[in-house]
Amino acid sequence: MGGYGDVQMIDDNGIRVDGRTAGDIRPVEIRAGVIPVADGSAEVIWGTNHVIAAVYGPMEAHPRKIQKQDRAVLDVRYNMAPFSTTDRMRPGFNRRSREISKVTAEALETVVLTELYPRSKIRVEIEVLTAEAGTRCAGITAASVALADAGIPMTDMVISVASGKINGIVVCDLNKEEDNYGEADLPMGICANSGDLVFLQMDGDLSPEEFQQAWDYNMESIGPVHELMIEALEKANGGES
Amino acid sequence: MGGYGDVQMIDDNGIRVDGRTAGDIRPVEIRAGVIPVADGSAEVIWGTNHVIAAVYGPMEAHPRKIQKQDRAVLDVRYNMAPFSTTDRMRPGFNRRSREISKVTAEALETVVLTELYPRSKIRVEIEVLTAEAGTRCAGITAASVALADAGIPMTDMVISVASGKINGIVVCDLNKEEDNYGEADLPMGICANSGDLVFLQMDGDLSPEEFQQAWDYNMESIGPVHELMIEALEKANGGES
Amino acid sequence: MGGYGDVQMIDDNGIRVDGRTAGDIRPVEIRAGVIPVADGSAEVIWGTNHVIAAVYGPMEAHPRKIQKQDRAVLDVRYNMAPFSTTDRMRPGFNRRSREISKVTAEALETVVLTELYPRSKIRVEIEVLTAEAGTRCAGITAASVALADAGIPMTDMVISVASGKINGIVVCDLNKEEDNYGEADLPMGICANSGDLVFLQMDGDLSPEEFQQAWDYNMESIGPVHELMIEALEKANGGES
Amino acid sequence: MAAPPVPELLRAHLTELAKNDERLDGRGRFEGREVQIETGVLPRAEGSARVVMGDTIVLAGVKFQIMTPYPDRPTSGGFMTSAEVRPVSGVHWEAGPPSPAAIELGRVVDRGIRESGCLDMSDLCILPGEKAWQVILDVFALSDDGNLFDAFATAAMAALRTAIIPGERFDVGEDRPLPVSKKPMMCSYHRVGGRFVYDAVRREEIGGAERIHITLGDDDHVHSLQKGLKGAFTADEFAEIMDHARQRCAELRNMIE
Amino acid sequence: MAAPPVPELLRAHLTELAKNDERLDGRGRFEGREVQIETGVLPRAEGSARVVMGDTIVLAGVKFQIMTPYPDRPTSGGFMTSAEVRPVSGVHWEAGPPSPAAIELGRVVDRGIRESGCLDMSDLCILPGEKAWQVILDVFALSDDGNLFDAFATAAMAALRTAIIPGERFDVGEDRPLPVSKKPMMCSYHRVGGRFVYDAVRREEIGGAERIHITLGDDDHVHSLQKGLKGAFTADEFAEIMDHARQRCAELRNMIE
Amino acid sequence: MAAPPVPELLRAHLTELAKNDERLDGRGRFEGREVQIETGVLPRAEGSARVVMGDTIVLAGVKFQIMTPYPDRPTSGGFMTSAEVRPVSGVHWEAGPPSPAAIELGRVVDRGIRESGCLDMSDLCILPGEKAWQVILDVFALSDDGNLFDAFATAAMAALRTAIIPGERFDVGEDRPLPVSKKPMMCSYHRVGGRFVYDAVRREEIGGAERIHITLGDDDHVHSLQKGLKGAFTADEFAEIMDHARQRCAELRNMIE
Repeated sequence: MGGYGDVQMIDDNGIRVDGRTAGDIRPVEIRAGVIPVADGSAEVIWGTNHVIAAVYGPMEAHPRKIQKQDRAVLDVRYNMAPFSTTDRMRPGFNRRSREISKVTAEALETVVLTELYPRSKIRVEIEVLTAEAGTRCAGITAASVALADAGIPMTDMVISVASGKINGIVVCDLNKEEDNYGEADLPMGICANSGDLVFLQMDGDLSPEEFQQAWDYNMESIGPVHELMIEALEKANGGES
Repeated sequence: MGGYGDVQMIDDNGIRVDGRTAGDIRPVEIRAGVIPVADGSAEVIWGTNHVIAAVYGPMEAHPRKIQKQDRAVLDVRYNMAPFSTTDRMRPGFNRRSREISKVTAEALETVVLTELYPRSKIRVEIEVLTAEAGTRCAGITAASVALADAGIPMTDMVISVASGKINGIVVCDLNKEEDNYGEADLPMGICANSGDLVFLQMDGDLSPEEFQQAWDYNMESIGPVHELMIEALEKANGGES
Repeated sequence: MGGYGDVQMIDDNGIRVDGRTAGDIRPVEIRAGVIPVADGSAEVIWGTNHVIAAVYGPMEAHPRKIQKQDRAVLDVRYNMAPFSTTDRMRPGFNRRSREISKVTAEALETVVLTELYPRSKIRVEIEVLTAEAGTRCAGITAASVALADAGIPMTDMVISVASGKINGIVVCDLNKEEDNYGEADLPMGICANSGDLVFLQMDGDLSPEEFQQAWDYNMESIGPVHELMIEALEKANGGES
Repeated sequence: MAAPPVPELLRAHLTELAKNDERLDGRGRFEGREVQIETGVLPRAEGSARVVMGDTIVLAGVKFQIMTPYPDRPTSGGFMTSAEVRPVSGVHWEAGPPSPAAIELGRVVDRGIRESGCLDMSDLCILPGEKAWQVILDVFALSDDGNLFDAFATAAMAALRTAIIPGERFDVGEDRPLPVSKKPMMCSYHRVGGRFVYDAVRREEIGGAERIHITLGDDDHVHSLQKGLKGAFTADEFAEIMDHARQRCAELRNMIE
Repeated sequence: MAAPPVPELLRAHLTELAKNDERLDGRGRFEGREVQIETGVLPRAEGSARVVMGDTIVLAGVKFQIMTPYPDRPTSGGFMTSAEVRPVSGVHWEAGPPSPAAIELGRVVDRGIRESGCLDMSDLCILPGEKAWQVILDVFALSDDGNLFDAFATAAMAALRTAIIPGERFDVGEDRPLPVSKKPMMCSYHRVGGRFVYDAVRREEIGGAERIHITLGDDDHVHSLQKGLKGAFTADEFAEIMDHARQRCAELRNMIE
Repeated sequence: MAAPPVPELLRAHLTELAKNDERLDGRGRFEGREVQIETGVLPRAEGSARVVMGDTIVLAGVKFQIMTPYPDRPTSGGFMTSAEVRPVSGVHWEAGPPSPAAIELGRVVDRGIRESGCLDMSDLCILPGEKAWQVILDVFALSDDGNLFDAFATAAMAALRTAIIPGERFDVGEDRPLPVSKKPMMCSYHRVGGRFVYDAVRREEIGGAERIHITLGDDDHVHSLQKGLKGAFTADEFAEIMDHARQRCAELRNMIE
């Protein structure tokens, strides 16, 4: 094991190309209140990933046909900026973005107390400024902070992280270089307090044992990220932002 | 006569490549009630053509701007499935489909008692699963059966069939191979009882005499198809489907 | 000066390729009431440019979300017909047309007494049938006449004309041949009576002195065009059209 | 412009008129409006015509592009008709992508020309398998007071028969006239007040029912038919309008170069 | 068709049923509807299948096109899945561009197949850097009474495993079967009345909450997961449905050639 | 965020302030907000800048692609500006295809750069007739508190003047700086409370009338003008703002590398 063609991404001591061990996530920075005109916002720098989330609302939902009588609608957009990737991303319709927007909205709807705001809309805008690997996870995490920064009541905070497999070894939080040779990707969105899952995707190839290892790495990673989220919110609300 | 370049589609005894004489239509099978979740449905197999029609409604028409105060709107869509043709059909906008949907709706509106359902909408979905030649005729015929299967009151049933010209000879109901060398196509939609026309198109080249012959072939063909329609409806309503 | 590569567009006596001097505009013809079914219309032939404007309304604005409670909306469309240019123009979305429509609407809104018609819409359709250079100016001028022909109250009439630079010399109203070698373009929309500006664009390269010269040429050109506009309206309302 | 007519009142009025075999503008059932045809009206088009029929005014422009022939027909050029009826031509035509009505208009005009065989596609070949002319016919409504179908079809034939293939501009030989071997002409009929009339004006269209479009070529050959809108007609009714179409198409044919 | 259910009443009814561990149609929590699979049903497709699960009926068709390989993978062909759920298949599916729900359907079915590695892309190469086969899988719903995901995934595998690469028609060698090395199968679970059930019908979907889609390959390897809709689940709940999926996917795998 | 202002009350308030020659945030008529410019902020772009003007924050990123030159200019590269103002940047910007306002923004920023001639298109040629660089400038709003035009134009110049042509990545020679020979700068003025002010904040835009955008290059040459929104202005008013623009553009020019 440990070889995929002639590219070895993990050395014999289990150290990855950027010096991490199998269960380590990349360095993470989180700031809240970064978009002055938004009702709430956050910036997540996760490795080289750079993601902004802004929240507007609750506001009246229109056109009226999108209104729900008993709750607020979460209108979530995930988008990659044209300069976020090595080859420029053309703006416009994109099936991948539509799907990520949908599953992100469904994850956040689970924790936002939408029933407090019938007939209204809460806009959540996620913009990827620089993409490495794991932008959907960084986006969900940033959106959680932005919703809290906007003062939207939530039952829990969602943290999202992905484990994967490379050179036949399960590792946590693949970076771009690893992802190019990756054999599986298991992103999960986990509630900080309850430990429940609100977001789950996976593709690739994982044996039952590998699957369990990847699952466990994700579960173990959320604690430190949750602390950074809370610090960012405290700092923003302490008026230092 | 009887030659078009070096391709002879009709032999000296007037027999066509598939064994039919000039006035014969292809074998036809009709079934009603084939889509369990629809309010009415039908399947028409006409030669190799395979067409499904489903009817939903009458239901409230929305958005409100499409409502008619004095009658129901017939919302008809004719579509060719991507796997219906030798070269895959790309899904999406298509001027030919739009035009066929329009003339089909206009033909059916003539016989449906739309004034019984003001402000409502009746959806008619025509899907071509396998296309040979004459799909618009098979679609109109299938839609008539599906409307009847849905219990929508009608003044008459519409049967549609097309005659054409090949090797300078007028023949009824061209198949794909003949259509590739066809010199004209005259599809008509005829009311089973009144004999009135509610659908008419034509393109190609027909002398006045040839035109009359093609017209007559169409008129003569509808009787047997009408019987199959009635049998299909009886079988479906008899609970045997 | 006077040379751009080996193409000399102005001779040593200051005479341009079509015989004009620097400050001359091209021959202009204006007719009102040319579209029988419109509420007001005009045709402007400006050199080889051929532009039609039609006005419909005031009418109820719908969908309701485009209504303004205190005034009429001016719904202006500038379009180049497919046969208006040497290479056929493909119909459909076009950023240039959208921008010209927007600035044209904003120019005309300034003089139309839109507050007389709350919640209504006035449609202004500008169609370029033959394009030379300066179609946006011809379009604004034609729309002014069409609005007057429709009896829409206005505080003033807008005349639009463009000056430019070629071979380093500032000249008024570039034709197509000149425009191909043009170094700047300054289109302005000027109110006939007040002299105020309601439309202004510019691109290219003009020194401060050149800019002033171009500005002055435009200001001096509007008088004669205004007279043609008035004559056209008088002729149309005199029943001679 | 008059206030938009209330269809029900208009329908009743048209039925009343029909009882006395009259029409809104005093014409007979099968009497067409005066037709004016002018060619060469669009300097940027290689062929063009303006047709005026009462208050209906349309333009047709022919342009040429160089195309790569389709693999299965290496020596054939192409022909395409585009009818986007823009909102300039009437309060009832709205902006946006082509409506189903505009799509039908373009396709019916196109079929009448294409199916008559009046354009010899192999004559449009420049270099087999590599280059051929594509003829693009743009029909354009300026003022729609009814019967755009016939106005478009007439303008189209007038524009095509005066079009010049611009070989020199594209550097592929000399300019030469586009060969158009036949003159297919269209006649349209609307059911108004219960019976079919020829060349309906807009208010007859609004208050009428189904319409039938007939394109006939030389020797009365039928090249295209289209029934539009809700309504049923009998074989006898069709025979009557077909008779009139034969006579009227011949008259129109003589008005074209 | 029954009147569209009022979600709140339906939700209460489903909760009541769940208390007694019952379902709307009498099935057990993890009991699937009978599955009928028929292949070769679409004469114009190079591979096809119809799958019937209760009142849910779907088709899958496989077509081939010739593509130019991407510059960075000159010896690889391509695979594409298209799921446009058309309005024929239910009153709740509307016309227009693919809805987010249809996009998700297509992408989840696609990933289960693609990520299992069952299609060897290098086997689809015809001429390195110049020509390769693109496999296009169209899944098409005829009647949606719930669980289109599993119906599509099953039909897709049945169609792919009987598909013939049409070398002769494209003049690039002989016809030969498309090699499909594995059989990834999908099982879907919906939270209904508080607990997860397998193979929900449409009314369970309407009155339910989140859903989980699991695609497992040979040897129980996981190839694709997707959680959809609002809702949270625990690790224990997931373990329970994963256990069932392992057993059920094996059963389904045996129903495919 | 404050509640959305009622335009009429806001308009009255702005008029009142104008009487005393005051502004909402205490600035003078022709006083701009502090401008912060940071370059190299986007690691995936070949040139980038962030500009902060009060609560307005924008990004500009420069990317390169290889294009085939247009047949009539075989030795020229290309330049394209894209401004899709996404809904992240303010409650008033909605999702969907670019609005007319966003189209105008992109086109005005583009013209100021393009028409100044600061980019030498022939320098972008790689192989005449075959390959040339296309420069793509994406301007991106993060927070719109007014005057996106100037923020975009400033960020664009800062990004372009630090951009590196990525020859090595595309295997067409060495990396080298994009040559940008001039520094066209934009100043924008809004009519607020009856008179023109420089660098309006969002609430001044909402309660104001027309706006004028002036792009000046080295030696005060005029490269681009644009008047936007309903409103009329006099020649004298224009002369006054042109005077200020000359001075302010020179100041901004000095802030850029």
